[in-house]
Amino acid sequence: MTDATHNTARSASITFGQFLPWLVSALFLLVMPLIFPSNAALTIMNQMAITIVFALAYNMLLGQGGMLSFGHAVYMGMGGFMAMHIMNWIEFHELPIPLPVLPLLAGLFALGLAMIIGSFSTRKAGTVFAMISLGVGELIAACSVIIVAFFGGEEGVSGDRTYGLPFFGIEFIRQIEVYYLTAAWLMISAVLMYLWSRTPLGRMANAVRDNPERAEFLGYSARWVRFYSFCASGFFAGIAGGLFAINYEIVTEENLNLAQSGMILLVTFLGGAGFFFGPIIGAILFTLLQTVLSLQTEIWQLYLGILFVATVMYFPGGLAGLLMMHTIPLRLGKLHLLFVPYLKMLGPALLCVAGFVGVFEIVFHIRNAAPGDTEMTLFWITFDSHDVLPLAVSIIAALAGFWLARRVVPELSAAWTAANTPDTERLI
Amino acid sequence: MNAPDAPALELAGLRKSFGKTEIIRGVDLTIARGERHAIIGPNGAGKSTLFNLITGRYVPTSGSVYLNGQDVSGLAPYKINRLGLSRSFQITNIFPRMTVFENVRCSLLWSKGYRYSFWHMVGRSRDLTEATDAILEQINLTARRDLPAGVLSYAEQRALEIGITMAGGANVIMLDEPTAGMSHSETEYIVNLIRDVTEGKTLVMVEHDMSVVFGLADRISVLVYGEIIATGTPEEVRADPRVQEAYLGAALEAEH
Amino acid sequence: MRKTTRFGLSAALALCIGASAAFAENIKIAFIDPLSGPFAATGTDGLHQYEFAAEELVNKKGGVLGGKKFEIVPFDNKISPKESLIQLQVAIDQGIRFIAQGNSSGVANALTDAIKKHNKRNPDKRVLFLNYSAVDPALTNDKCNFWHFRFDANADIKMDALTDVIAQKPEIKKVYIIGQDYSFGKAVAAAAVKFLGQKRPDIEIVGNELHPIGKVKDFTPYARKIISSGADAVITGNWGSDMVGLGKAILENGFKGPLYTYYAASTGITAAFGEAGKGSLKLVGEGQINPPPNDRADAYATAFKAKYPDDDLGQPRIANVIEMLAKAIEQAGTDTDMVAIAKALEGMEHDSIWGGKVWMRPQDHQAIQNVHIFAHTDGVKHDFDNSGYGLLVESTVEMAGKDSPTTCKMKRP
Amino acid sequence: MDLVLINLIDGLVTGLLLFMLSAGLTLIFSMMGVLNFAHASFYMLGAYFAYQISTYLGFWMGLLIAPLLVGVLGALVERYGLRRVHQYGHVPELIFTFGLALLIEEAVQFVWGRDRVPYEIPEVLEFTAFTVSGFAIPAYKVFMLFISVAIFILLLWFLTRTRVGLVIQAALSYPRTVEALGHNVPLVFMGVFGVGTALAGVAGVIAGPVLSTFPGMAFVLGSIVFVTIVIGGLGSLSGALVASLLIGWLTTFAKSYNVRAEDLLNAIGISTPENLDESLWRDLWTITSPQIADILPYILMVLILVFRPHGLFGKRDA
Repeated sequence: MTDATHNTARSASITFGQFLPWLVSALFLLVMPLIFPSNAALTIMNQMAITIVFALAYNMLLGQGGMLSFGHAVYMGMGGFMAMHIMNWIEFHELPIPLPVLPLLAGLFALGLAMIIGSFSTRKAGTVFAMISLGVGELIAACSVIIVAFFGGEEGVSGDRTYGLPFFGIEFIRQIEVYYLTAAWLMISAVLMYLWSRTPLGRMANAVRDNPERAEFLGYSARWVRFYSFCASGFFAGIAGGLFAINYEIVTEENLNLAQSGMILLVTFLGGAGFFFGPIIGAILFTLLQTVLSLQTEIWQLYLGILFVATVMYFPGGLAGLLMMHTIPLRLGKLHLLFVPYLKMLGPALLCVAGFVGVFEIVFHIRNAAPGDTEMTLFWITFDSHDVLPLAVSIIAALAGFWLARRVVPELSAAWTAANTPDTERLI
Repeated sequence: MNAPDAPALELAGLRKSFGKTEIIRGVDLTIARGERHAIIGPNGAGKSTLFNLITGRYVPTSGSVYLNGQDVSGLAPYKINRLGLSRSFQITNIFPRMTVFENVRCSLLWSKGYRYSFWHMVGRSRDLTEATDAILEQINLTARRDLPAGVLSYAEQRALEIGITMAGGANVIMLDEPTAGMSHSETEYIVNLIRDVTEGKTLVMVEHDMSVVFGLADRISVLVYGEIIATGTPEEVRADPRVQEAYLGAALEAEH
Repeated sequence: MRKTTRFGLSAALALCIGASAAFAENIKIAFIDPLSGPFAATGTDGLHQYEFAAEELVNKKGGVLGGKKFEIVPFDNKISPKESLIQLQVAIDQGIRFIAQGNSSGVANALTDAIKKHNKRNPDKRVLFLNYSAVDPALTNDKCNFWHFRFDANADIKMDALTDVIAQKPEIKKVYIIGQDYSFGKAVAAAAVKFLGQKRPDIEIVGNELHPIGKVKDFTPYARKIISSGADAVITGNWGSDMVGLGKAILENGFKGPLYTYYAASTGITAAFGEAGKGSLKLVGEGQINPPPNDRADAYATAFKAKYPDDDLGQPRIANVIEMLAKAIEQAGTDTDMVAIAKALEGMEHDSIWGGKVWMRPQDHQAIQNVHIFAHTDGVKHDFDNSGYGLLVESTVEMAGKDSPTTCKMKRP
Repeated sequence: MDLVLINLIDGLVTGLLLFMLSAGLTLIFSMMGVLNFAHASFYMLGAYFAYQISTYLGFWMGLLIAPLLVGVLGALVERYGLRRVHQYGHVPELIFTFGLALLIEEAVQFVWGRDRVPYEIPEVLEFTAFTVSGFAIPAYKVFMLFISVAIFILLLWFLTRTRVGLVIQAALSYPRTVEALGHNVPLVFMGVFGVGTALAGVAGVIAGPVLSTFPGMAFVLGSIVFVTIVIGGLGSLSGALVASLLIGWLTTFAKSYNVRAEDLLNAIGISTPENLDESLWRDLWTITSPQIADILPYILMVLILVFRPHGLFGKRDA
């Protein structure tokens, strides 16, 4: 990249602007374990990191390539299985392969698989691609219980990451060591995937997503562009699988079944498929919901389902899209116009959500708790779930919140329009 | 292999059927290098189908298409494009979610030799950036450089489309109704643009607006019911009684 | 976005710390099983049985070690091995040293492996694994380890007992074996073939097959095949909806002989079979509830039903887990030295509330106990699913599998 | 070989049941270009609604009312959900129906719990209709057959004899022309979605008692319905029928006969390796047809999509 030095001032500043978030992220990853040193926190953060890598890989398809896959867990899972087998082989044959390169090998294996599957599945985008991915996903998931030699049946394959051979004195016994390994791979993968999106192929993936036909008339075969994106996505998914194997030291059928594939679609879409950092938000949010919300309520999946459907219907850009909607007001320096309406909206919206949560939780408690056990705690208030009052309060809160929120809508949308239009008043 | 003396485009006995209906019924046409050629004809004559046959969107039922002397019939569009033919579309066909700059840059990538590269950074190539900016300058969209293409006005989008079409440096440019749906001033602007950017290149266009056709084209072919009934200079075609009978008279009347 | 992370994580951690600070005196048992998703019913049932047993059998009697109470801390593993390992880590971080799990041998395999590694890597924070339900024979054979104790009879032992009973029925001449296509289904089939071959070589095995787990919509074709094979009895290790689907299809299409099962009871299955299952449906398992073996068991079952009318005592061994653990802690005189507690559990002989003895075989940490063949019938004292139907002991094999071989090479610390 | 006849009957029942689902899905896809991922969820709702109604009014009222409720719900989903998402394009539409499937499953668990519900065959039909060489055919199976055929004829009549039917037919072959005909397209869309989901509802009502009514029933059937219409050819009703029957018979026969992979491989001249236990491919040799019966449709679908992307009878690409 010798011509980098010849860049205009403008693109140089972009380069620094682009560099800064990565630096901050890296520092952030370094510091996190100092703030949350417990093993459980490290485990959760590892889980987040793995989900981020997987979601970013998935978004190379969905967001950047416009390909909807219902079976992408296959590549992560297969990478994980391979990593597990390699781990065991290394231990058995005492091969001099250090643990940190394992994700790379897993990625390469997934890449090989993606090349085979992609050779026929990427011929068409859209529904055909989605259906083939579904079919292949189901097939491999079904095989995983039949072909025990590779998949180990429903018990999966397990191994021991501490197979000797310390890597610069690190044996990966402690969780913190695994955390830094995972974090390092997260940074490497994320940077590579970001850079990928800046390459000619990455740009053409966007072009093919938007308008495959036009791309064809620019000299690019839409199919080959899709194929390369697909392979790259498979590779990074495989890396996520390798990291999974190192973290949990076990890989099972659940790593490649349809539920897992659906999960990553949900994560990516919730975060926002349209932006590079969308899946990162999605992965963090989802892992938190999964680990924290599921401790709080049994019906967390119901909330997740509602959240997902609402996102598809009202915020197809996901959370990232929601955030990025504010760049225009920010650029116009009019973000402050939105503060007051947002605050006004916040109260009723929270009231409405809390009301609905109350209704759901109370009804669920009445139906599922042990008889006689009528005491329940919600929002730090303990009350009798069979009493009419709490239910009535919840319903009223939900309806009132909804009604109040509706009343703020005109003001909010007016403010939104104002914040998005450049100043003209001064001219008058 | 490019034969240096071969015509830019040659159609020989080209036919296309959809089911039982034959839309193109044996078209023979030779277009010389550097020529500006217009194809006109009444609605449903098969102009767009002919376009799609030449550019590889459809596979001909029989007959051949030669680009610079090379048989390209039945090749995929991207292969035909790589051999030096580029086209625009009747309905604006750009990448609406990408910026204007990126639209043009994408259309430069293949011809600049980047192919399916994933080891170059597009932002790092000064050559690419400069070439892109030069084209933006040429199509007068420099001011819109960083806007998403989808938010441009209709005329701007058409200009962008023409920019994308010629950016790759193809020597045969095919434009499908470049001025469709435009006001008079917009049309004038686009016609001038086309004249500028296709300087020294072979241009083939389908157009309804007769003032555009007669203003731009060196030669005109008239397509009626899947056959070419006349080819010649604007004057020849205008004078051809068959053309007047079949098409031109009615069209000219409608025009004024 | 980063603020969110920190806030969320600190909330999660505050929660954990809060939970552990509140009951510092209690001996906590992490219950890691599905509490949401399709298997939540089974998991919740188990949780209630644990909570009831801890309260009834330990806490009401003054606890252990002079007043320490048992506390069951539920963790939802969504029946996923991965999620189980996360929850295990959370539980260990909270200072919990006893892990109870039962649903799915896949999860049990993951946990026993993880616990083995954890105990090796963290000798100061060792934990014990109380497996109350996962019956994959491997757990007490090739994959056995010092920290794992199984309180249910494993699949082989159950089959041993079941074939003892079949051997005494001369009218059974043809047997059909069918199961889900995974390790447990295969283990059941292999054991059935082995034991029938030993005990009744004259019995013809007219079918031995596996079907995809959880994927079969309509079992009619299987039922047709089974009936046309002329089988006198069917053996299956199916559970959940595969059990209901297979059983109902077989009975609906005219099968009259006995249908020997492992898991055809409770969590809706008993209700689903109802009258149709009477006379045919049999189940092999431990823990005699009907007829009640003694007044204590009767009272225990009645009290459980009074507290949890929608749940069943589907896993009576949970009472043994709690009682034996309490005993071991008393004997060891500590609730933190896992080696001492494990040594106390090893070889322990315990008089079960359900009658008979439970012996924790030291060679492989497999509980040896009476195994019964139950009949699905009505008119029992303690029914399942409030359906009027329940399990009645038909025959009993005393201390089943007492001398069964094991490949376990126990490594003791 | 008496098993053949009985399998033909069993397979027919399965196939026709599948057709009731795939017909609705095909109609919806043809009209709106949306592959409704949540289609099987409406089938599940049919079963649950019917169960709930049957506890108050008996089975027959359930059969009558539940599909109507499902249809109305489907129409509402189209009106207030899908139509909104439509503007974002096809991929978000597919994702929306996927999310809907998740949500419906969760909602069903919330309302009816996680266990199966005791939705049973009505007592009137609990007898053996007839026996074919020793195999009992339950009366309920005959009833299912009867309902499926009746629905099929009704659908045929609707499509060929009514005005709306003709519009829909036109849409099947020429998706873009309907709008040009000046019909109230949004209303037709809503109607088709309603009818399609109501058909799924009927299937749920009559299948619930035999295939058991539990929250996982949609998931078990869902992707198979997809596979059916992809194999048959997207947008082709006759294709959906053929594919449904094909899958019905294929899975039934595969389950009924123990075809071993080893025998097949030996038959084509590959001999069994000596040390099977040590071979990496050992599992391939021991596969039997019942083991893979329910994944055969997926294999078929992938093959079809690779070699004939528009399916058996389809005219359009998926």
